[in-house]
Amino acid sequence: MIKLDKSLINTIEAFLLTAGRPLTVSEIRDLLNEKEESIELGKIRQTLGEIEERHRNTSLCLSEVASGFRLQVKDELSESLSSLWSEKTRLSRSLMETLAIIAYRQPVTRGDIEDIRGVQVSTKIIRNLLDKNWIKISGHRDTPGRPATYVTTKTFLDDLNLTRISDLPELPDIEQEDQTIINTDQAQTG
Amino acid sequence: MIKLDKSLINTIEAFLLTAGRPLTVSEIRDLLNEKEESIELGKIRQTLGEIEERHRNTSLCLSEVASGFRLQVKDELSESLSSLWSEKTRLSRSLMETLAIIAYRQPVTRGDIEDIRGVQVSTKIIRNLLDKNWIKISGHRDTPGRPATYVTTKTFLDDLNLTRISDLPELPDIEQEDQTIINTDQAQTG
Amino acid sequence: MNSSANQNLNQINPSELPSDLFIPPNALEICLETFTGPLDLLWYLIKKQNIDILDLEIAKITDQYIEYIDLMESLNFELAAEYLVMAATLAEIKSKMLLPPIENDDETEEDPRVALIERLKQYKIFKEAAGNISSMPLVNDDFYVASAGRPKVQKIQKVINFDSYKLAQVMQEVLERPKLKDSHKIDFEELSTQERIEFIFSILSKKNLLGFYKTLRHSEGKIGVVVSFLAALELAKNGYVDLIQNESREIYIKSKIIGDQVG
Repeated sequence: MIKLDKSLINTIEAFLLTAGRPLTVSEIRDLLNEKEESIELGKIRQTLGEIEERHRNTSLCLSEVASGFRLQVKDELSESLSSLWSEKTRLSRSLMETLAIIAYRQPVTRGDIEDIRGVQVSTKIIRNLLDKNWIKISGHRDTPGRPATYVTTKTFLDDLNLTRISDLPELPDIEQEDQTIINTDQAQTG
Repeated sequence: MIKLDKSLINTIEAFLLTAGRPLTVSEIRDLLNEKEESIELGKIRQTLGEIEERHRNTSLCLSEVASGFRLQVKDELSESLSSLWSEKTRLSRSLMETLAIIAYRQPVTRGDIEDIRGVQVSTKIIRNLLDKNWIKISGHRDTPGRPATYVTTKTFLDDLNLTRISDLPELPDIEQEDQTIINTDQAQTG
Repeated sequence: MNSSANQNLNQINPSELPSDLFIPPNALEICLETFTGPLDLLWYLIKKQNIDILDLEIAKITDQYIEYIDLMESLNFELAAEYLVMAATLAEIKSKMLLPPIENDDETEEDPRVALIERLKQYKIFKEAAGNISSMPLVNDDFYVASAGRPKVQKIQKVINFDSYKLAQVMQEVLERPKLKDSHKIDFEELSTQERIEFIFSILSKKNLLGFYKTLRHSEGKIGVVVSFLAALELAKNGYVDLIQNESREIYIKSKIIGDQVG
């Protein structure tokens, strides 16, 4: 086992606290290697472990999200911090429905979303989601009008403290509940 | 002396690490008092001392600035972090051409550059090169309008790792070739 | 406003709400803003009735739905067109349900509710999923990311995407480019667009991408630029190449045919 010098731990800790975004292990390596000779990814992972250990008793914890590692305030302190952030994010149900459809059915066009929601998707909602950097345009579908297709971003996962899209709760399976009724009612599905 | 409980240290530490700005002692008191019974300013100061102590070996230090206290990365780590704050300069083709002409033909006026490039040189490009401190005005040419003449700077040489301007790679003698072509082609210029 | 809505409007006095409307009158405004669309409203009415969607009592739901949107219209709410479309759909299903089933030898006739029920089920899945996502921890509401100040002394590192050799290369290319301002006495006939097309092709057979300025010869001056440009346009028109101009303003000629063959 390689001995970890404290300066490496401190440098990586400082990267995490000043980057303003999560950092992946290879990003950390690249940042370090601009200065010094090559450092292996394994050593960086090991150092991240040391950082986690070091903060066992402080207010911080190391967290891995979609775009990499970051230092967060421990969950048990969230309550005390709410006075600093009195304004809670208010997200309309229309926005959340739109977001949910994009998250679970990506890539989707505005038309796809409208088909499910049964109502026009306002430009304001799409703009709002793009502004939050929760969704992005992934391309255009090869249908008349070449509509834009939307997907969710890593920032969306970061902001929900998730690592990958499959970390989202499973889609509710309402078929299951209804199955019995469908069978008795009529054996056919539209 | 009042015994400081760890949760108070952690709460104040978390305030400092999430506020995104320095916090004064009385701000910290107000934030705490939204949740609990009154805490004295003295106790908060004492806790700040504990926080300072706690970070003796980490990447952070407590710093008091005009608008209050904040946790910041220790100065000694500045050098290691510079890669995080690097200015990535990507030069456009037109900027690079303008810089090359100034470097190889200095001192030159804007008119000279335009003659060689065959297109107008925008003020933005000249401003950009001046901002980067790669070129400077060396004087004015004694022609109508007294146009400014530009030369490259010491910073330009430093950034390109050159000692003197003659360290620039030599150009193949195309001027010479051109001359012959023009001479055989037609004996006239402009 | 359509005529049936007007008709119903006459029967309902907004101040005297029908007794079987499930929404408390004072909550109407709030409720309206709460519904995300006609499916959401429909779902609300179904849930209030505490019935399974598959037992959808279409007549009852239709009446309530229409009463509800009539009421909203009478209160001058701006109703999305989709609410009215849904009303029409419901009315259509209702009338179909009233007709005696047509004898059909091939197969039993489809329940007119099926398509609507499918839409409702689909909507319900995402309505619930949206609720699930809403209840997840959200940054700056339920958890917080730590960040520290930068040190007082900050060494900004410069990263430059060129070196002196690149600079020399650029200088050379500038000098090799024809002087657009110079006037060379070159007859137009001497430069054939066809020849230039062949010249461009010959380069593109070796490399996929070609800077426009590389097609120019110094001695040809302005006319050479025109001929090269015409050749490039001709090639693009016939679908042999793409012309690309990026932020650097340099035009690139990209082969479409060669690339396909190679790739």
